[in-house]
Amino acid sequence: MKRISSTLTIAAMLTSTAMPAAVQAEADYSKYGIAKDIPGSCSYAAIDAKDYSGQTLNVITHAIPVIGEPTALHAEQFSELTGAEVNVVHVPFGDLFQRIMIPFQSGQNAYDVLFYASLWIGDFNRFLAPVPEAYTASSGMADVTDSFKGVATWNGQMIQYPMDGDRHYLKYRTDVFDNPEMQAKFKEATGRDLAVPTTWEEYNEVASVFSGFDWDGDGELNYGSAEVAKRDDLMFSAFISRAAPYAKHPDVGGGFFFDIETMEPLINTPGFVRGLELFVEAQQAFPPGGTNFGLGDEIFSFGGGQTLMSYSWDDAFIQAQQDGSRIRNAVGAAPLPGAKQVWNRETGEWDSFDEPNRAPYMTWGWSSAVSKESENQEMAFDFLCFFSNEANTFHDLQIGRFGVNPYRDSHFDSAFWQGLGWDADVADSYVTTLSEMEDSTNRVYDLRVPGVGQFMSSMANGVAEALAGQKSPQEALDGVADEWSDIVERIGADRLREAYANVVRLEDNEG
Amino acid sequence: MLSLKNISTTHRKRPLCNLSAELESGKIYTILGRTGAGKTELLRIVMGLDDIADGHLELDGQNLADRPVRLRQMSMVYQQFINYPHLTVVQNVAFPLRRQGFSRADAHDRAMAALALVGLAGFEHRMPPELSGGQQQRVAIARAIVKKARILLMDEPLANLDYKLREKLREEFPRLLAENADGIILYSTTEPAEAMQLGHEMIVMHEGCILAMGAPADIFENPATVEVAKLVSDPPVSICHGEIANGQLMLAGTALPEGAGLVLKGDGPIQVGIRPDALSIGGDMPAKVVLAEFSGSDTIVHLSLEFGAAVMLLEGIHEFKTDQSIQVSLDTSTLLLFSAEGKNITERRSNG
Amino acid sequence: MLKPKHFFLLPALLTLAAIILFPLVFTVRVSFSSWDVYQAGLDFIGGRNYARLFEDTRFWESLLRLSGMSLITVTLQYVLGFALALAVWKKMRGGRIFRVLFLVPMMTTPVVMSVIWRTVFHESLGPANDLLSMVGIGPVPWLSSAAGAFISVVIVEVWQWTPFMFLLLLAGLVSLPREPYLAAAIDGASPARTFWQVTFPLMAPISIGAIIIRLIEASKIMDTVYVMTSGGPGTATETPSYYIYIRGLRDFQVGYSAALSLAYLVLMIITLTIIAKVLMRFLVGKET
Amino acid sequence: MGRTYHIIKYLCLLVWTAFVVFPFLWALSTSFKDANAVTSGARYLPWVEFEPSVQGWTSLFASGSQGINIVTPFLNSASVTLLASIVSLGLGTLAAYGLSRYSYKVGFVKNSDITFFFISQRIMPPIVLAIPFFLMLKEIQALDTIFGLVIVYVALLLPIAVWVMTDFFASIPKELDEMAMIDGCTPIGAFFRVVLPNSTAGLVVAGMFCLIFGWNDFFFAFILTFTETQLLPVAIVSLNSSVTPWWSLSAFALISVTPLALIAIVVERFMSRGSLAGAFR
Repeated sequence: MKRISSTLTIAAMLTSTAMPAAVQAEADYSKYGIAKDIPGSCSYAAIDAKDYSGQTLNVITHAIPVIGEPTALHAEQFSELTGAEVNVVHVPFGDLFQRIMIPFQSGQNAYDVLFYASLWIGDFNRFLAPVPEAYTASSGMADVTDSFKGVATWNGQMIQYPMDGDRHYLKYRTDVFDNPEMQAKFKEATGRDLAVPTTWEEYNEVASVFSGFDWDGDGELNYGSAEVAKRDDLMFSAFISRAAPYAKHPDVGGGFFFDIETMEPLINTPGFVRGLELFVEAQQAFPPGGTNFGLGDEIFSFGGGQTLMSYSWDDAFIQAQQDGSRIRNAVGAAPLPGAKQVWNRETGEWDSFDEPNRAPYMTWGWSSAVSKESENQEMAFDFLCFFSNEANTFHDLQIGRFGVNPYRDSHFDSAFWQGLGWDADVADSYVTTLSEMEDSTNRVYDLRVPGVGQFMSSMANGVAEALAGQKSPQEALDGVADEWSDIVERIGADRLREAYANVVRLEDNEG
Repeated sequence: MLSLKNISTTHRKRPLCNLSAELESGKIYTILGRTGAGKTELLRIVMGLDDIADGHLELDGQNLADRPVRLRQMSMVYQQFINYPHLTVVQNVAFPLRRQGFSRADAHDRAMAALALVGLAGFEHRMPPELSGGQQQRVAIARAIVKKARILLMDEPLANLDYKLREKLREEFPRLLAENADGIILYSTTEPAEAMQLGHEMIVMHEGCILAMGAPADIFENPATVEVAKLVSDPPVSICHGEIANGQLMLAGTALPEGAGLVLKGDGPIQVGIRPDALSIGGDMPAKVVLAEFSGSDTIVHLSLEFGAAVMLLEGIHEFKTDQSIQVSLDTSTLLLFSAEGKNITERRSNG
Repeated sequence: MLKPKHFFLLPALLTLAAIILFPLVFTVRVSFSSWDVYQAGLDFIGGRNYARLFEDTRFWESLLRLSGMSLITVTLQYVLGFALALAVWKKMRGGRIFRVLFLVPMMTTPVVMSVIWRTVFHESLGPANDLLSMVGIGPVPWLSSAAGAFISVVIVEVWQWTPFMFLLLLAGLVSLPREPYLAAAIDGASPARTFWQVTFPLMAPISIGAIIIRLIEASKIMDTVYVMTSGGPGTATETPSYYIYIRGLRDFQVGYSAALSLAYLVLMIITLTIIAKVLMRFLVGKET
Repeated sequence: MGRTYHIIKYLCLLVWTAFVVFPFLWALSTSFKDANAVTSGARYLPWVEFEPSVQGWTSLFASGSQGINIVTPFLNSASVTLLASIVSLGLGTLAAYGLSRYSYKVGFVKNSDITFFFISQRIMPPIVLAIPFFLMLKEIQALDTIFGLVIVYVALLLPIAVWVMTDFFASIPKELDEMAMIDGCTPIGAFFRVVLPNSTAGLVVAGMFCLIFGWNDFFFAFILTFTETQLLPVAIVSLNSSVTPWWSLSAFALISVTPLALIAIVVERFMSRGSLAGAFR
């Protein structure tokens, strides 16, 4: 929770001398921690020129620090610059959805600005104000990658304001992979050369070899893989990453989770089952308690040097690369492992691939939007625009705990990351991995439909049951498929199909 | 005058049945009965604490039914020592006076006088829980009499005190109650001696009903029924079954010697009441000691006689062993005779 | 005119009714609607939500789990609370400090302490496994195995609420009459005998009250599960209230969760009434 | 035997004490750590095992985005809890007195049923009522206000007050209030002049329970406020992000727990005197 209690007085002080001060201070916004103001429609100078005194902006955002801290930071700056009172409320992820949804459904105008997970667009789109022309045409927006613009768009209209880029990719310890001793050890154990895994089978194999002994010599045991496996804590995304290459056939369109024609769930098809089998198998290489790891645990486990590999959002990688980290510059990034056997649901057969099939998961990430009910939409969009102005974004990208990750083409610049003290090969692997995902044509997106929460929590429950050994993977996913059918029936197949079409368009590269 | 007309209640534990009585001002009425006889319940309905299901309660001809407790001009002393724990002794006693509208100073003075009367001068600033049981009850009594209530109700006020204190306070009662001499005093007790000693009139209650009402001596001498006989004597009158045959009183087949001039009419079964002091040591009746207990300076001996069980009261301390065989004698002059149904049929020849 | 007996009861009764009536009636109404994330409104779908509920094994399993969990935690709390109360009942050196410390956990916010406990049980970074490894045990899969998670939740519940039992039982012990103990001492009864024949029976009424209240509160167990395990692993620690929360607020199936809630409420009221009656007969040997 | 018994008893008490204080000590230790100290395994002693840092504590009072500003939620929590406790205690005490002294009967509903109605409010899991309460408060425009929370908290706390006070009044002999009426008080006067002044112990216990359950409630505070009226538990949980600042969170937790922990001292004092006796039965 964060209330900017002193802002009014500060803002009043500023605005009383506003005009002269604005001119005078033009050159120097460095007190806000940015390197320099970058000109643009929402630059410090531009926002400084606006006066919103006496108006109030209510903002709901994630808990501190991920997204929550930059929200509070920029809210305070915005308040100082414009004289507006900005109230920010921080909510843990698990409850963010309902905290936004309850007021929406009851018509209570609780928040002007919302920061939330982009996959909820299917539920929220009816309550969001479209991003006005002036902002979609801004220089900052022009630089946002196509895929993140796509994520922000619903039925052809941009209704989310991109301020973060997210994807899952593989992180690994280069110091281990490059270590001849470790290579020999791996060879001895498996008869193969140690290499960055290109399939999930390989991933599991590498992970299990490097699990349970102290390979970095710090006196603590090390393990193979840290994964988000705690039910109700984003585990569904980990599972999608693992299952995607087996279930997303590059030549088969028309839906990943559902067959868009029939809205039949595909979640218990062999591709997903295979992904789950491997997920279950991978548990043996988890650190103690690893099956109950939430995202935070995963970040600290890999970022703290406990585990060899991990995959999910940028956070663990950035954590590892933080100034003062014990494993700084001993990490590398790579695309998510793929699969050599891919289920083709049209033919009902497994297809073999020589080069592993990759299906990058364009995981949901943080997004922002303005409520349709808001009485201060202009100010709200100004705030979001200011939040994501170039100067602020470069600042936020540098601080791992902020959770703001590359989403503009200009962010895929190795030099920028090297400027933060990253080794060149680390920065290169990072930038390459990220930008290549943008170019993939076999991408998987989240199920951005109404009731996504129900679908994902049902899936997470099934996966959790399989991980805990309560059910076999096939049984567990059959159960999920049944529940999904029920949900489809309850919400309505047509309504879902209409929403799901937005996703399929992106996946089939038609958007 | 307080009159009860056919009052009954449906109280869960002790329903009262059809009570009628007229109580006059300036008199002390003692209510005698065992625990659970309905004494407390009677006081509570008079006080207005419990509702009457049927019947009338009138004070000086006015119906009391709708008059709230606080307007009934009554006061009460409970068996438990009820005082206000958060008030000092003198505040306790002044409390009812203040409610009656006396000024603070006036109430204080009267309360001090009442405290002096009950012998608690000097204790006025103590808190009730700091006092002994006897002292606490004295505070309660002072508070009850200081109001000069129209009716003063005392519900076994001595029951929770030990023997010594009980005796002492009982001796003071006539003096204390004189304070309320104009009012009606209702005093309930389980002890026959207390009831007889204090009461101008005695009301005997049993199982929710009034069995007898009248001068204590009359009731004692001539109890109307077996139950009354048992109740008004402590230790109780022993009841044995016998018969009258040929003008003789037979107990367990043995004819009792003629004495004291009892009129014995009609043949048939009969109940014989033997007062505890009618039996004495020495004589020709064989008896077996069942139990001997001491009560103050007396000895109460439970005996098993040929014709049944009986209690013997002996002055002074006597040692007996259980099952000891002794010889006793029976003074027939105080025997009570009851019909098989329990009605008193004792008749003494006037020259006897 | 307002009668005194109404003056006392009515303000609270009416206040509570005013506050609770709308939500309750509303919940009943919602349970017959399909209110969910997309359709926010009071349509009427008959008893469909209730029909669904009967086939929802996850709900019934969670109820079963809850009965086990609350039985275990409340029993432990009662036994430990009683033992602690007996231990510090009589005057002793340091008694005050012990008593104050033993009370502290119940004063703390469950949701906050659960966060702390989660770090304690962290399997590789937390102190629980670290300390156990010093005596050669472990690592214990506290939160990642079904049994471990269940035990962790029980430990935290016991930590948090044993003080409640302790407080009630100690307050009861302090106020016990002295006479029966004198009698027992004269009879030369052993301490164990004195406990079973004097203390325990005298404490029966207060024990029942404490157990019932704890059962009521324990049935709602939510904060601990919410923070520590999210009902996992699998569904190993999922309780009805957490499940209703998942359905109602995570999945936003408002209609269905209302049906679940009402079913839960009715079941709980019946169960608790029966338990109260049984305890009453068992411990006091009389009817309620 | 006496001696061994004593040693064993003290040992057991010490073990339990260790169990009780352990999470607090752990939180205290954590509050002085930084990210490296947290991620490098279990560390206990500052200076010895890790280099202490005070950022956890300073962040609570610092202004700016990292400052969590503990003061406002603290005051909010205090106002809501106190107001709701006072209202609940007032209404609950009156109702409990009525229930313990009079018999009510409406149709088949009797005293025990009314008492059960009060207590049964506690059986309901809070989620059940979250959305209806939201709509209700919206209707009276009390969302995100202290007033709105107080309304809801009264529903939560009233049952507790009624429960404790009913038990307490059962332990006060009814002859006491009868005496007051005999001495000239109205029934209501008897309650205020005589019964209430002798109910301190019960009021303390009931008040304490109201404070505990009010202060520690998380769920309603969470759903029914937006930005203006944040309460402490909600503020703490808002630190529970995927990259949790454990140091701030631990320091925050310790601060939020302190005021009520002090109540334990008061309660102990009352308890030792035996004056809580009647409060539970």
